[in-house]
Amino acid sequence: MGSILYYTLGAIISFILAFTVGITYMGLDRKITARVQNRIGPPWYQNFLDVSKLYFKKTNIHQGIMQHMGAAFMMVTAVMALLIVPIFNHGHFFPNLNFQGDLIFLLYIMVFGQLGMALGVGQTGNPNAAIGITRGLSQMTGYEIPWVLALVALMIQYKTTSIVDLMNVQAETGRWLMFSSPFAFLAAILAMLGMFSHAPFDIMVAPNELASGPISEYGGKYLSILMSAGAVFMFAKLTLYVDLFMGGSSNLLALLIKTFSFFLIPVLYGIVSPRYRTEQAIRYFWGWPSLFGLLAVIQAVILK
Amino acid sequence: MKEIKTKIIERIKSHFQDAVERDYDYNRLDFSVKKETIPSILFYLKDEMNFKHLSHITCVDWLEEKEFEVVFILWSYTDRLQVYVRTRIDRDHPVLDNIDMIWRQANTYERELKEMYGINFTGLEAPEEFLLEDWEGPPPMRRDFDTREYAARTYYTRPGREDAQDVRETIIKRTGEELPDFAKKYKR
Amino acid sequence: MVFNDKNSQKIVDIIENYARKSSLWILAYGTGCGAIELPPTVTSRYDSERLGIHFGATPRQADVLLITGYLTTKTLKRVIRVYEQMQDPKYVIGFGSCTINGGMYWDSYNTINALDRYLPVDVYINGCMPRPEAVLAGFAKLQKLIQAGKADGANKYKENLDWYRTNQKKVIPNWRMPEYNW
Amino acid sequence: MNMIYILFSIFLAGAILTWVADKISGILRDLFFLLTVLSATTFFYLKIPVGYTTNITLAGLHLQWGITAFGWYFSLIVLGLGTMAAFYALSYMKGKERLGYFYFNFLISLLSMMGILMSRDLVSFFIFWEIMTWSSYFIVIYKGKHVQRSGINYLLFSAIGAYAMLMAIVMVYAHTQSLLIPDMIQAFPFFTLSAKIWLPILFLTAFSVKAAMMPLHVWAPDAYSDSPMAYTSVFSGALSKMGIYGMVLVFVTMISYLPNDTAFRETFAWLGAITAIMGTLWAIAQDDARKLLAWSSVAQLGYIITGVAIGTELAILAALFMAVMHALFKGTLFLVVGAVEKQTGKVKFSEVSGLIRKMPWTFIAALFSIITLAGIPPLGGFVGKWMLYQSLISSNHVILVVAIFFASTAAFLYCYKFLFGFFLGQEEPEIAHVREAPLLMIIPMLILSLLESILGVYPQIIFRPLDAAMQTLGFPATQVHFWNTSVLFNEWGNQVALKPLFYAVAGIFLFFFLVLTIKGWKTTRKVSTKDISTSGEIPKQNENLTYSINFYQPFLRAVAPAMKRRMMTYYREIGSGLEAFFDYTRRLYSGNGQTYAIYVIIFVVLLLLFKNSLFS
Repeated sequence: MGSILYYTLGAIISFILAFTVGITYMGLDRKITARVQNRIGPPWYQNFLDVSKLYFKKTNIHQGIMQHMGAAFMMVTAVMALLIVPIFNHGHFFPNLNFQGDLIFLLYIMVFGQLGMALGVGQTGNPNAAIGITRGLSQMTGYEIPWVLALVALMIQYKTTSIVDLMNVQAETGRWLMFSSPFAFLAAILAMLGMFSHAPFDIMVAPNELASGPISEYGGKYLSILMSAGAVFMFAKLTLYVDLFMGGSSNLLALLIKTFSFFLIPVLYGIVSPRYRTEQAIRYFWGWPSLFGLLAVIQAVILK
Repeated sequence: MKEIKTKIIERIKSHFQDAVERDYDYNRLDFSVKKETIPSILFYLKDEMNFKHLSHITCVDWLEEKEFEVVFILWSYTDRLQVYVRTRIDRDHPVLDNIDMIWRQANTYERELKEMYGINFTGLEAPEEFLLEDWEGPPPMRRDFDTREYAARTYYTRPGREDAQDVRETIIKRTGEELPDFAKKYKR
Repeated sequence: MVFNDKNSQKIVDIIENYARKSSLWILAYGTGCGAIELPPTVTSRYDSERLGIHFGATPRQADVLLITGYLTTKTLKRVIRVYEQMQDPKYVIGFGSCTINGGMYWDSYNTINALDRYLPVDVYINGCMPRPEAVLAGFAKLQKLIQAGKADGANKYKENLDWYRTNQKKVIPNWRMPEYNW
Repeated sequence: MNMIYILFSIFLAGAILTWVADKISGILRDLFFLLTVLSATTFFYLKIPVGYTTNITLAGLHLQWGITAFGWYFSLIVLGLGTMAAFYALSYMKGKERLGYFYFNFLISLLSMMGILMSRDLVSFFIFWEIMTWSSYFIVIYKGKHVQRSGINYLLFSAIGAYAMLMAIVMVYAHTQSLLIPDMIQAFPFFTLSAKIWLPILFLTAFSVKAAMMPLHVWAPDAYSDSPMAYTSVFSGALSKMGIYGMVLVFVTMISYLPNDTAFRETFAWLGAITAIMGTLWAIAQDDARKLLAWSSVAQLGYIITGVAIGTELAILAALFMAVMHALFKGTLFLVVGAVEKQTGKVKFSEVSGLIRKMPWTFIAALFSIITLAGIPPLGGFVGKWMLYQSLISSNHVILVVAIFFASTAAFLYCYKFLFGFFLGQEEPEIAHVREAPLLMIIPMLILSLLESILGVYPQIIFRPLDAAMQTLGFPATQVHFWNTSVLFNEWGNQVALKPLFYAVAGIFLFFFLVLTIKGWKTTRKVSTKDISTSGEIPKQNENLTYSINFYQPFLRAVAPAMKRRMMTYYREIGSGLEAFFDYTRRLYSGNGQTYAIYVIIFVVLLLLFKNSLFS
């Protein structure tokens, strides 16, 4: 009983942390974009205001039970990913469920919410939303290839599928995996661009073309929960990248610096990029990123 | 261009005796025909004379003569020449042959003319109302339709615009022109 | 949230209104000619995003309905539907003289002359067309109203629905709109 | 009295009685059908224990029937799915013609599958195999002339498999002078090298036809989609597993003794992976729900074949676990399509949408099965997927992992298409009259989908018989803790504890669901699917806005080069080539006595030449 309480408390604290950091990063994203475009831009806390405004909406509508649950599905994925990815080294903060931190489980639970969300979106009956979903799922088949290649390379080289073990490897050798497995790092970084569906790969939410795609019928509390889930999920993914390639982090400051530097990659790449069509995006991911992934696998097999 | 025009006029004249031509611009020709001739002359222009493109169908309301003048504007890509085909129809019973089997896009223009002027095209397929939704008044582009009176009757007018002037009166005041008789009837 | 205490309700109101006023999402529904003034308003020159004002894509997400110019009866029908699809609290800004008294289309057979007969307008912005400075001034006024809790056009609409409906049905004779269930 | 005789007699007598009863009364026929399935199932599980064998001598041949733990494991699929499909069939087939014919073949095909699992000798194995082929063929062509073509395709490929198996059996008999399977397995290491290579190839050809592996799969999509859905669920769920059953036996007992078994395994693993990828791609392109599921079956069997071919303990475990899961979810999905077909008369995604409010229970069954198919935790499909990936990774099949991963990521596309196409989207006036399927159809679907979710949290239920089966195959009974907990282990000691993860998922979901529901409960309202943001335009009642045509066009454009050629085209070319060849040969028979005289002379001359050159 005590352990359950402990984990629940840990889950709540890490959720609050992830929510705060994730929403702040989203605001910083807008700020950075504005500065690059020679604007002043919104304050860094703008997304807190957006989320709370949406949550304070007085009326809400939904088109059916699946849409009502869609946002909750998305939140499940975000929080589960957060609980499985170790936030700090050695689990001296709340270890949550990360004693099992299995990469394959993580890959699959990441899809859980997206499929649930897609079902919710499907029930709205809005054709734009369905088109957005088909684009998103198609794009997912694109970036999963380099991402899985990178992960498989790491798993084979270090003979483990656990995130914690990979972090321990980096602690023992004293070298971050981004230096000892550079190709896997490159492939994962390029896959990350698609995973965050930031600018060149944002055709699924194209606001002017698709009326914001999947979320076009979501408003009020539903959109608020979705935005929070997006923020938490983003933070979980950034932490995963830090854990895999930068050896995790031992204190909050290091965590923030490392995650933010990872966060800058899709943001800065996105600012200067136009938008890919879906099939172009898929072919992009099956080109150079997958080649880097293959190199990573070859390196892993040789060094094994 | 001169030769082309002459040739076209000759051929049209030989086929359609009622055509009256008018040549007043560099690359423009103008034929006035009876309304019964319209489909055949358009067919002829399209198939034999290479006027493949129907640019527009428009209408002029000759209120004083109680007639509508329907104008078909055609363009030839090979000769780079524009041809106007005009016909006059009775204003009280405006009926004309439907030509959307010659050009598919004529359907759109005809629907517009039907709604805006009340011209009936025989056999025109119009699935639903086109530009005017839920319109119950007379065709609004006819010159005897008083739009100001209609607007005042239908829409709430916010007070404070009573001094609004008719733009024609302003022009007359400035230039010293005479207002035509027919216009005086519809003066505001 | 239930607060019996009046003061705490006041505090909650202040927080909620602050969030609402600092994050105004415009519905990108361009009517008339005024929509062309919005690109300069949101891009680098005037940068409305620093005030939290940016475009929302669909009525479900948006807070502000901008009527950017004259409304024909045909467009009015769509605008009413879009307005009713938006979620409370929602605001309407009438934009340009056409929405105030018909502007240069005052005697046209198919444009309405006074927007506030058909939709509850919170703020009017004068001009033909208003420049982006004027647009931002209008938004600032709206923000003040929201913070003071006075921008309750949606409530007005709900309470006087019959009056609005009568006016709407007068200019849209063939009323085939789905019923608005609150 | 021999128990196995009784079991077969129950099936046979039941089938004949059902057929006869069809001439008398519909109720009697249904009763006999159901009684047969139920009594046979009950009899099998109560009276025939694992290890039961009986010897028969027939015309000088020594035959043996019996059940091993391995066969018993597969009998779970056959009888479990068979019973559910039988209940379903009563309601699904109501009002159709020639029901006696259908039920007769249904029962005979169940009998033949049980026969295959209980044959311990090659002759009865072959005979039951042929009975299975024929009975399923008769059901494929049940609908009449317009499905004749898919029936012929199916029979043709099955014939190729059967010839291959027959040749293999003859080879075995020539080597060992015995037809018993255990004898063959024992003697196999001492065969000549060519026999060692040819025997597995011939057997695998036979089995991969039934398991619809890539070059031999072309019959499957048509045959699966043309037979009545009540049988297709058995066809795709259980009958195709007979191929897997045989494959496992071949790979475990024969391939391991080959000197270069790695090449063999790699080839088959890659064939399986390619099957998975291409099946998935073709499934994505389908508009017909039955075709989509049929291609998806081909793809899913591809994973299983890969697992079997890799052949490590974890891989075989994964493959066998996935075989059960596939039977569960694909059986359910075909039943779902049948329910939709029965209630709306339509099977195409572009023709029907928005059924979720009309058929909620069917939707729930479909949802659970789709989640299982996609391998998303916390349902059962994930367990199989996890073990398969772990076995591939820990045995260093790097590129294979990525290929399989691509196939299962792309599988999300058709998973979503299935749910969206039928159940989500706009509610159209055409489906206003649609009601939920009859209770007799819903209950089997719900039971099957409930099993899927239970196995996701408590996979040890199925691991126990699986462990016994693995021991029969000669694997050591290790990892006892594996069977008693719901924790998955890989060979490096990494683990996934399913139970806490399941509770975490359920807890988080419930929490946020409650948060969403409680907030503004009174002001949250439900609107119709016509009330969507369409730039202010009001959709008319008969205006269908659901997006269902060219659903994954961008994706299909991206993978177009891979889908340019179809296997069927090659077969057609071979077919027309053969036809031309035979047409040419036919001309030899000119009907003219002189020509035949020349043939005789040429033949004699040739003989003489050969005799002189060869034997002089």
